[in-house]
Amino acid sequence: MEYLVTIDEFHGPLDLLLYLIKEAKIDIDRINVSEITQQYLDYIRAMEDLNLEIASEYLVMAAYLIYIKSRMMLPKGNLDGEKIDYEENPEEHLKRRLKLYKLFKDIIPYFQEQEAERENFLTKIPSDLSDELKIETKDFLLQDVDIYDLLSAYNRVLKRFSLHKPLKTKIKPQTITIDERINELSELFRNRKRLTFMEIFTDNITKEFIVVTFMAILELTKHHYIRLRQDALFQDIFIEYIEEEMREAHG
Amino acid sequence: MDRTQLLAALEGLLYVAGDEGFTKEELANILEISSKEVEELVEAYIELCTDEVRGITVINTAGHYRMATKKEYIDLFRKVYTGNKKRLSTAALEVIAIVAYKQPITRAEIEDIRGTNSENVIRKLVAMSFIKEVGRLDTPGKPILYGTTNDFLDYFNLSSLDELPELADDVEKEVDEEKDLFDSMTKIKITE
Amino acid sequence: MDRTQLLAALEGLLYVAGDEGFTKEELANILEISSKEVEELVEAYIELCTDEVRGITVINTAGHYRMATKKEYIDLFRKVYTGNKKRLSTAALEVIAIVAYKQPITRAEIEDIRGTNSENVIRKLVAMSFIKEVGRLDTPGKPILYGTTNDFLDYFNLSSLDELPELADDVEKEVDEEKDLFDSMTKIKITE
Repeated sequence: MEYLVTIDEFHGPLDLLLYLIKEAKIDIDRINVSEITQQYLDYIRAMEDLNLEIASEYLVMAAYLIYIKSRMMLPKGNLDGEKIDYEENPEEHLKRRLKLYKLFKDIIPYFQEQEAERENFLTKIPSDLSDELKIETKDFLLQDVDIYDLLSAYNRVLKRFSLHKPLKTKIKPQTITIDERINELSELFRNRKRLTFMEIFTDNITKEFIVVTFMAILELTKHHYIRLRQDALFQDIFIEYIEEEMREAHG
Repeated sequence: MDRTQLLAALEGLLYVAGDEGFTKEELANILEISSKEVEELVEAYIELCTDEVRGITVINTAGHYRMATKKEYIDLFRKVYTGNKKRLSTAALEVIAIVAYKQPITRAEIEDIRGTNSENVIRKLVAMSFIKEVGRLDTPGKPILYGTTNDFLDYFNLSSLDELPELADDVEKEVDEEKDLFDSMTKIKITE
Repeated sequence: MDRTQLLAALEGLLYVAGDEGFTKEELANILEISSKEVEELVEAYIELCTDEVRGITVINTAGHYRMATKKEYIDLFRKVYTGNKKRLSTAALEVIAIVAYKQPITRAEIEDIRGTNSENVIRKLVAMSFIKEVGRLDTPGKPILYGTTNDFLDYFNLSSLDELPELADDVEKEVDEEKDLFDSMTKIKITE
């Protein structure tokens, strides 16, 4: 029999024992403590041979297993004297500890499923309505909160942060065509007949966006949809929308 | 407000509250209807959200109704919101499970069940606000008693602790019955 | 995606984005449709929201589409806040928590961490003297650096900032240092 494991794969001696029992494919109720003890000790010895640090709790368990084993080898009643009548036999005690521990180990997949399930539902940060509702500063007082509410608030924010962080990096600069830009500009002129050159460059300006906008302006000028005007050198350039009925005259 | 307005008001309220959500009682208070009616109203709203044209729904975690995106489009939303990929470690889940079922519980009791030192895991879970001090045991040293928090319920998509599945009950019953004995055994171990 | 799916996806996306919203270009990119189609889609969504049973709609401000509660239901929130003051403090608590743990910190950094505009909340917290200006950052615009005050310590019953509960990351860092001992372990082979 050969197995490849490391001590940090286990969360303590009970975990290691459960692993050995599972490997041996037997019920906790039916384990032969002598056999399990041997495997457990082999494991610990191999660790020692490799000069690995073993948490003392693993050694305590080893001693306990040896105690159970030796006790079983002696004629009943001799080791504990009269105590045996009312005190649980250590082998049974160990089995029960294993069963109790296994109860929680077995429920872990449920928690993992629930953890994954919750991640399917995204929620948003609460909206700030303090402006709309004109809430007074004095009403802004905190009530019944303690330092752990503060910690919880911090954790909530952290969780949200990791939710939002990639947003900016994930979005590639949008490529925009001249036609699309012409449409956008036409939309703009529907509401305002006169705009300055700077006003049509809104947020997220990229070099590409400027070039496309420039081409769109030239295109619109060419077709007499707009007129460009600059009163003096380095002054604002005005873009004026030409009303439909006026276009004929220019055309 | 009539039914239509109540549904609209509910949607408006849940939108603003976002991840904070509202309890049944809070909604009853705001909308001036009974808790029972709130329940029915939320049910009706969730029913409306089953329409394929809708991308949101309402979940109930930690006793709070929270508006949330629908599961069906999570892959698309993940393109923008990658979320918290970090899952809890097995050790952390072991401790969480023990606290969830055995609360209030001391560190010594947790370590007894796990058979291993659990100080760091407990510290981490307290720092993540999944468990917290809920009192002290009246024994020498006044050990801290731990219990789960609302953040725990929300993280595991639970509306309340009642939703936890039962542990394999035959073993637990046995364990409970013999708990006194178990306790006396561990005490002996400690004094050794 | 077909039209129905696009509408549902749009609703989910706009919900999660909340007050931040999305630009037409961002939505076009995520949904893999043209800006023109996004416009039409949003129009169609707004049309759906005109149904009286709906309490939310979409507004377009500063080039961003944002989901918002219909005006007629905003007033309900007055009741939320007068009925339960604790609720009002969520945003405040978040900002105080960030300042407490990350001070000195600028408004931009706070907003980056919270993922939302926090000017209002910061202003109110300064007025309440929970936080205050503790210096200026030596970068263009010389942004204000915020820190917590003695009133903050008093309020939370702390004698100093050292008493703040530790954060999960700090526990992890410390435990990782210990864990290095274990990580150096090689796989061992046990042969019988």
